[in-house]
Amino acid sequence: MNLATSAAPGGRAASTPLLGDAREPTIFEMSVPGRSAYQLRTTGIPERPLSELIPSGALADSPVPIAEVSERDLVAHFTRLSHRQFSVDLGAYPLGSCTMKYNPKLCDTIAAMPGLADVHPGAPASLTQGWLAILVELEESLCEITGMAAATLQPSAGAAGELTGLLLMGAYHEANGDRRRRVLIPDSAHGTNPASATLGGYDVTTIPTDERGLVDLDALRAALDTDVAGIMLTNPNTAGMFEEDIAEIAAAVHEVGGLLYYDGANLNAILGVVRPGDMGFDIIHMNLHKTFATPHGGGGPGAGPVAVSQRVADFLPGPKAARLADGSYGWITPERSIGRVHGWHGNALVIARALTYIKVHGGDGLRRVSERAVLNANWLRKRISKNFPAAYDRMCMHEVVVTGTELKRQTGAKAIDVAKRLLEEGFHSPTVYFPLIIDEALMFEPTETESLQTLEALAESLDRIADEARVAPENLHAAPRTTPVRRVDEARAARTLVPTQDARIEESG
Amino acid sequence: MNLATSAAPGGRAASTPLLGDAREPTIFEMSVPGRSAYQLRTTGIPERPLSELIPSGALADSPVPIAEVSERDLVAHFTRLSHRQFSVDLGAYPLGSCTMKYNPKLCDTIAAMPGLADVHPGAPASLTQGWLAILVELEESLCEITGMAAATLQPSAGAAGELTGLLLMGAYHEANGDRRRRVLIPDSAHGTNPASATLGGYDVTTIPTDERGLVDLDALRAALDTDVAGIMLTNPNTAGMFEEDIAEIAAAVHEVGGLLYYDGANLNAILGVVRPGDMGFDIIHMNLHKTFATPHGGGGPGAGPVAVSQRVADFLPGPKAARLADGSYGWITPERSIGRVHGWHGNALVIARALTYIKVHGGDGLRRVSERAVLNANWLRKRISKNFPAAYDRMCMHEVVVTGTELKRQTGAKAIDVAKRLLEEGFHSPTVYFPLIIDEALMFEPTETESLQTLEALAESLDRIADEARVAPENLHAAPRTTPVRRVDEARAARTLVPTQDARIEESG
Amino acid sequence: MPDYTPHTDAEIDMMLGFLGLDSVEELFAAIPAALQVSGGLDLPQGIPEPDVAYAMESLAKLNTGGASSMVCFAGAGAYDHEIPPVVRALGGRSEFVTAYTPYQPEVAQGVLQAIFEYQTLVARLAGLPVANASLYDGSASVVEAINLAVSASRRAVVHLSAGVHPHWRSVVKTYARGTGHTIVDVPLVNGVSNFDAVAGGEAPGVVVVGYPTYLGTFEDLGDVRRHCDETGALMVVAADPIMASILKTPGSQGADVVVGEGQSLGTPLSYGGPYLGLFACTLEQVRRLPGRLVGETLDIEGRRAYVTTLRAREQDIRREKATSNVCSNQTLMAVVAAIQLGWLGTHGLAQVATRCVTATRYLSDQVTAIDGVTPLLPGVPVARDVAVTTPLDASVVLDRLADEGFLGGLALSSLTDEGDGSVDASVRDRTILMSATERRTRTEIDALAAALTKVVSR
Amino acid sequence: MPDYTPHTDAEIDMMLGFLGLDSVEELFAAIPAALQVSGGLDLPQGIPEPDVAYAMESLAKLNTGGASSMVCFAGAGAYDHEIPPVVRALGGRSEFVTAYTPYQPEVAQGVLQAIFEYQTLVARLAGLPVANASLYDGSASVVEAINLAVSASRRAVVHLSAGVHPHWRSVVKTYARGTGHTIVDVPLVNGVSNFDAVAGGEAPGVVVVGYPTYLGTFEDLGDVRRHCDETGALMVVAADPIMASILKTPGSQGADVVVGEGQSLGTPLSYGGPYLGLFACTLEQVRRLPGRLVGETLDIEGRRAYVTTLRAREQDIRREKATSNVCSNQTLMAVVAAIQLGWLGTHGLAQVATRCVTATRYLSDQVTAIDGVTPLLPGVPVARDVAVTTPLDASVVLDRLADEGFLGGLALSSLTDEGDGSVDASVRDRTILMSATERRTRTEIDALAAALTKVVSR
Ligand SMILES: Cc1ncc(COP(=O)(O)O)c(C=O)c1O
Ligand SMILES: Cc1ncc(COP(=O)(O)O)c(C=O)c1O
Repeated sequence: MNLATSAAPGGRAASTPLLGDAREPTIFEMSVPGRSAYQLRTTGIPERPLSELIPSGALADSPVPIAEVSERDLVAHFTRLSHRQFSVDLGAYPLGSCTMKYNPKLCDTIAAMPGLADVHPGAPASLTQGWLAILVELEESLCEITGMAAATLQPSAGAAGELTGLLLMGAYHEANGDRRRRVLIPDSAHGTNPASATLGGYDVTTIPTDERGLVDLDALRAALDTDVAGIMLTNPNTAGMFEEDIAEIAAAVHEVGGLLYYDGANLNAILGVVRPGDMGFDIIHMNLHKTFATPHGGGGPGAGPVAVSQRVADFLPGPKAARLADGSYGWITPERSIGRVHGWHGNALVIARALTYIKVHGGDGLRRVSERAVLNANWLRKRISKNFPAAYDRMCMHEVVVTGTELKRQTGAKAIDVAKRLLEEGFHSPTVYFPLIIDEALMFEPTETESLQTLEALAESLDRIADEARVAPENLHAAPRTTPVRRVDEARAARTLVPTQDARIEESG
Repeated sequence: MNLATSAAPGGRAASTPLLGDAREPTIFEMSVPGRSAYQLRTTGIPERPLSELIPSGALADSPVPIAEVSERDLVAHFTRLSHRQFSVDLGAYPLGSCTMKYNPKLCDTIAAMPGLADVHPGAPASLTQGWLAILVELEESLCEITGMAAATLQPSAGAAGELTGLLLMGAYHEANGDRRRRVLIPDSAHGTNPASATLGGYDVTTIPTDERGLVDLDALRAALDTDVAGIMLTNPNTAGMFEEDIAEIAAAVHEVGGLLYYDGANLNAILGVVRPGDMGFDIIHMNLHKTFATPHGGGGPGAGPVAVSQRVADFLPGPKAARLADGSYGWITPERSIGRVHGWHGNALVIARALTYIKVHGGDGLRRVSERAVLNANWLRKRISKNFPAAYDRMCMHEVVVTGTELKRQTGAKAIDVAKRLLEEGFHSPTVYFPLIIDEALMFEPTETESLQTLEALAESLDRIADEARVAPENLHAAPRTTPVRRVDEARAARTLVPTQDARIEESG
Repeated sequence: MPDYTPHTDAEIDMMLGFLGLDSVEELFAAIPAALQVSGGLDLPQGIPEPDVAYAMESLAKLNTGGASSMVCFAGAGAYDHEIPPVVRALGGRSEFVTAYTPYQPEVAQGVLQAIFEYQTLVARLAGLPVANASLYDGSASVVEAINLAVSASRRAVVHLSAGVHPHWRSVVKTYARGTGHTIVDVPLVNGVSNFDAVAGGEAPGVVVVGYPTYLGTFEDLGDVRRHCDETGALMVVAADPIMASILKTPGSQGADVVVGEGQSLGTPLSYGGPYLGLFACTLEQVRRLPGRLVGETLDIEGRRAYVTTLRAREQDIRREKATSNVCSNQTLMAVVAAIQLGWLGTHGLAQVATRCVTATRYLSDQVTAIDGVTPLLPGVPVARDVAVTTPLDASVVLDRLADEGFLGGLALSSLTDEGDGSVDASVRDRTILMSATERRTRTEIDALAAALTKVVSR
Repeated sequence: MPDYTPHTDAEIDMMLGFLGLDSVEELFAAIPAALQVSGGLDLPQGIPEPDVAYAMESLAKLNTGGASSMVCFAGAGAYDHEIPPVVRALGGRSEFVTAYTPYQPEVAQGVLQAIFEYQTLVARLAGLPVANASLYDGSASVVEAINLAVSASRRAVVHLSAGVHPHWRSVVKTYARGTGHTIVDVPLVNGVSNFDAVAGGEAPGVVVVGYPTYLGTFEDLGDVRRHCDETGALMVVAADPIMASILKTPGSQGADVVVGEGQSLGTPLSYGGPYLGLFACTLEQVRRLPGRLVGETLDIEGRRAYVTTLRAREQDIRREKATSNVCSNQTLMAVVAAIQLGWLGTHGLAQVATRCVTATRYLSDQVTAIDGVTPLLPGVPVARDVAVTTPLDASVVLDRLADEGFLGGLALSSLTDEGDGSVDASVRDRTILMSATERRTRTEIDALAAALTKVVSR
């Protein structure tokens, strides 16, 4: 046979975990010159040589190579890849700080409606009244939920919201003739907070966490002065604890003329229970993808609207959708807007999903979401406390950080070993080693959509793992053993960087 | 804990093959009283007690128990079940006689269009002109493809088409004042043929296959008399061989006044190459789900339109969609119609899929389909002939039946062992032990959508299996070892029948 | 012109070379040249997918009567129920959609277990211990039930109630041309089968009734059972699966076989197909069961597993002696039904049933309050469907309602043949069969009534 | 009122009991009572899914300018490309959709490998060795590219060509409020960046150009590279990924960083988002790369495996010293892009690019043949987009075209600020940016031209 047998056959399904093997060729390995899948509309437009239309120096000699596969092989390849991927739809995903709740399929249907998905972002307001109404209604809903006066829907994710918020903070101070250079951030904060602060032009002052798992009030007070532009807080914080002193904190920060920024990633804990605006916050970003049920897409997209109190509203990015005097909808730009933070109007389809979710729940339903998220987290906290005590052993909010310190001391099994072993039990791992201030941290966020039975099964798995750590710790180190691949060599990945197929080919060639 | 830990937790994904375990609870085991997923429209219709509306004797005391699960658990359950299922979209499925080709996703989109899927079958013709046009256009296309005069689209699958065809045969003879009681069927025929003949009121006379793998012409001639209503043939037959003597067969059957029935399950071999009508057939059913790319749905639905020559047309089931004199579409019933064979108009969405497929291909494209289906089958036939010789070793059509007789003699490995071991290689098994006339039959139908690379990989797997049979036959007997379950105890299933969850509960209770 | 085949020219040459052939045509050498198509099929040229999509969309737009454009009050065995996005998403998973009959159970546990759950649900709704893996549609299930019952009773006379869907009765008669069964029509009186009308004939081996009847009325199943006991016939009930959730099960009232149309369980209206034939029976009859049956068992390592069982009934094994000729069935619809029922749950299904009853009754009350519009069967309780008689020809009324945006129901004259034993000949042409599902709102019904008032007063 | 939580009342009681609590309210005891919401949120009552679907559909119907109802000639960085059913089906698979960042690579090989393939494709289109796993959109990619280049060059002056999309330039300026970078606008002359106009200022650390520019014109990348070499700046090219397939890669012409908007690669118009920020760079800069990067490696058994790598650049590890603050990105769009590109393949992508060029040229020829309609840049070759000037105010023209069923393009006045260096102020208000993708037919373009003729002659 003259046939290149190394070419990866698209029709061979051995890489499906269903069939027990574990290697899926790349689409480039499946490629055969001359094969194709695409079919384009018949247009009747006269063909002309490109050389007549494009400056000759610009034109390439041959098109950039992609891959040449049949539709059949394309389907097989990506369907098989999907079988190599854990997801919320397969089972519990208690990844702390990420709110991996079940996302209603209704939202997918809404986001796919041609009347929403097929609309060009540059179409004039007169032709997109539906979209503008959605933007306005979501803005209003988010303001009510957070207790704020106005919002921008432009930021694409939480981190983008943070940066937007920090720019708003800067614009606010600047408008007061004030140049402040410092932002306070607790040591438990998510990494995006300090990273955003840097990009916002600020120096970061880290505030320690006290033994309660809360902001150390004395340290905070000591750090405050008129160079402080503001503080970034998550409340409940990333340890899952509510900052009980929030009123004092707010007063102290406001006293030096600083603003309070609320990292809304943990909003799932407090819907309808307490509002950041009422706590004294001036600026908040929300992670629509977390709280308002956009599926996480393997890493994104999200959306990170920023809501603000009245005194910051004038600086919001623009243009903004607004209800006009005549009852129709149009675009306005706030008076002292910092400008655009998105190429168009934000992640519109995520916004439509969030509004859908909010409409189904209403105010009561949203409160129920938080109640049950918090109930689940506390039940789990107490249930697993024997082997995995909570870092701060009292009532938590929607997530709980437990520590594997004692287990590690006793058995050598680390948090990562527990996490990997848990995969074999049918659960996604919790977040590990975050927040950084907690030793051997395992951060569980069950969310409100998991049942008591699932939590109990998770707890039993954790018990089993702890028992196993005591009698056969090697099992934990060896885990996972049943997944399509086993522990991967991360050091090798960084040492011998292979970021593309072509890097690999060069290497082995 | 007072918690029923036996309740199956919906959020535990251990049954996903991705995670290496293999048991998925039933939805009944996941059920918790009081849980729910449904949400219904707000209607505003006044509630009234059922006892006022329904005769009291008819009303049950409590509703029939279904299952009570959350939407999240529902999704997890069925998503996990889907991971326990091989399918064309995962890999090659060379199941002979079934034409498991790749089905374009376009057809799914068309079948889901509200303008097709949401139409009530009883809506008057004036409101369903689009559907009627589709029915007429498909009928015309099928007639052109088969060389027939008219067709009914009512039958739901191949077997239903067969029975319809046999009833047409009966009506035809009856109209000639002729009562004939016998139908001839080759011994290689699919089981539906004799089963349909029985239901059609006929006695079956089996015609043997000769050493060429074709109808034994002498035996056929000997069986023919004026009590023969007709013959049912598949051409190419189920051994994948073209009945070369078809002209002689047609002449002989027609001579005694019989009709020729064409089992069109194998139409994928001859599109645009040869037409049943031109071969002398009077009646043909087609399996739209096989040839015209409806996905097989785990066992159905299909559609089995029946096309007939002019002399049988008057007997077709009705009502039939037709182009009326004024250019609009309406319903007509053939003069001497045998009546309805479907509750409405047939499997309409399957019909729309088939028309979509035909429109994309056109006449040329359909011929290309058959050319490549036949090319693939022959390449595979020759490539694997060393270990798995074809039952009839010459050019085949779209499928090839090979025999494991020699391998079994040498190694003890049976066709079923080869089939099970092949699953581990990432391929669905071929059809085994069919047609019944071939010892240790393995029937491969690669279809036109599999690539040469896939065929080569399949062949290599078969080589490997044959080699393994010689050195380690126990591997074959033990196969499959990597699937969610291993060989199942079929005898037990029949002996201790557990057809429902409730049968199981009673048994173990 | 791209299609779905992967073959490059080079590969075709290579493959032909391997076979020792010079051209693709030679592959077909076994086919007598004289028979071969010359000049190609006379079909339009193939066109790319987006063009086909556009063409099919254009046709779809001509279906102005679709439930997404008109408010649907048509029923008669095909109902406009809620099918939520979650059911569509799960039912559309390609593993379910692109598999075939689970011949290799080791890699088909997904479909097998879903069918096992489906069988459980159908059996519960029927009140019988066994259900099969699906048949084509309600009409096919009735035919198969009759075949089973004739085989069990060894008597080929069938008492077929006029309360069974008229189309299904037609199908039964068509198939009886082959089996030779004698189909005796049992007329309805006040919506109930009148077995007295057929007394004195040959004793039936089978009695078939609708439950509710296609006119929405209620048979007394106790009476039907007595009729069966008197004659030694098997009792076949064609039941509506939605109504079944709140009614006493036919099985508990003596049915030997329960069949039905499962479209209401998650399948769109689909212009009539693919639908879903439900089929359940007693354990006594399980070896006569048509179609596939999934059973639970163990694998060689003792793990729970599912497999198709009692296969010796089927055509691929028993050939001319099989209990049925069915091969492909409607598995995907059965899987979807399991999903839809799981979504509804016990209370959701009962809720849907209750809403159908109250909405249809509200509909009936509103339209029969119109001058000249009367119930076909005054005073007879109906559910699911209701027949109302108007002063005008039904198809005229329906055409005018369509102009107002309503698919107002079906004309009885379009469903039934003349002389049909279910309806008085004098009003048949003026009677409309209507239904309101859980999706119909009060506003919609009130608007229909207003439109109908206008139509009949013109 | 059903929602998506599974809790039954009995379970809630059981759970509270386990926690020693009497009520759900006690869960929130840590929150000062005075701060708690009293009386509930002032939001409309929750309504069931089908009602919400109806409400959202009603809103969607108000978007009369959607590409499914109007023929779309709008471009400007967001294009109406073919997205076939197969890409939608694969990209919609719930395993991709409902996963998150692949923190546990052992159970995330699906997303990781898809991203690896995506990175390969972006790198090839850019002509550079490394691409990241996506950023938010084209504007975010430009911002990140500038941050990278400033960090690498240690010079905070940015020469930003007016050929870059006007919105992206706005975004760059907004973010520069935080970083303090000095953004120097480089005007276009005849569609090409005129660096002479900014000569004499502080030497830039970064030069950013569009390729093609947002007006569809071609920079001479050799000239840009020379400008960079003269000033020691890094060269950032904002490239269109469709055009990239037939043009010489920016990387081969000296670009250090190539960014772009990936919406054209399988993402619907989506009213502007979620889109897909493309980002590729040289190996020299890989440790400054923003966002995630997937690398190939082995597992402990030597199997090929994928994992996110060089994580020490990222915010969760490096915090205030990270190369970027990005965390959630647009992975799903990147996966879809890999699928869409796989569907198109080498020749399909080139075919799309070619058709966009010829269709836009045909469009340009047809409309500029109309009396009074002229190209903004006569004689300058354009591709992808074309700017045409009419005698009337652009928004009036577009409104009138909308009445005829066309989304005729975008008014330059809606895209750009006054005084924008890309367009002559005297014609800005009368200029429309138009584009025709591979989906536009001759019939559609001819009809648009006919409509435009009518509009301008009124
Ligand atoms: C506490 C917290 N803040 C901020 C973020 C950043 O949000 P995003 O990933 O949407 O940028 C996250 C996300 O993981 C988070 O958990
Ligand atoms: C040769 C042949 N005839 C008839 C049939 C019956 O077709 P269906 O399954 O659609 O009833 C089949 C199906 O497998 C077949 O292969």
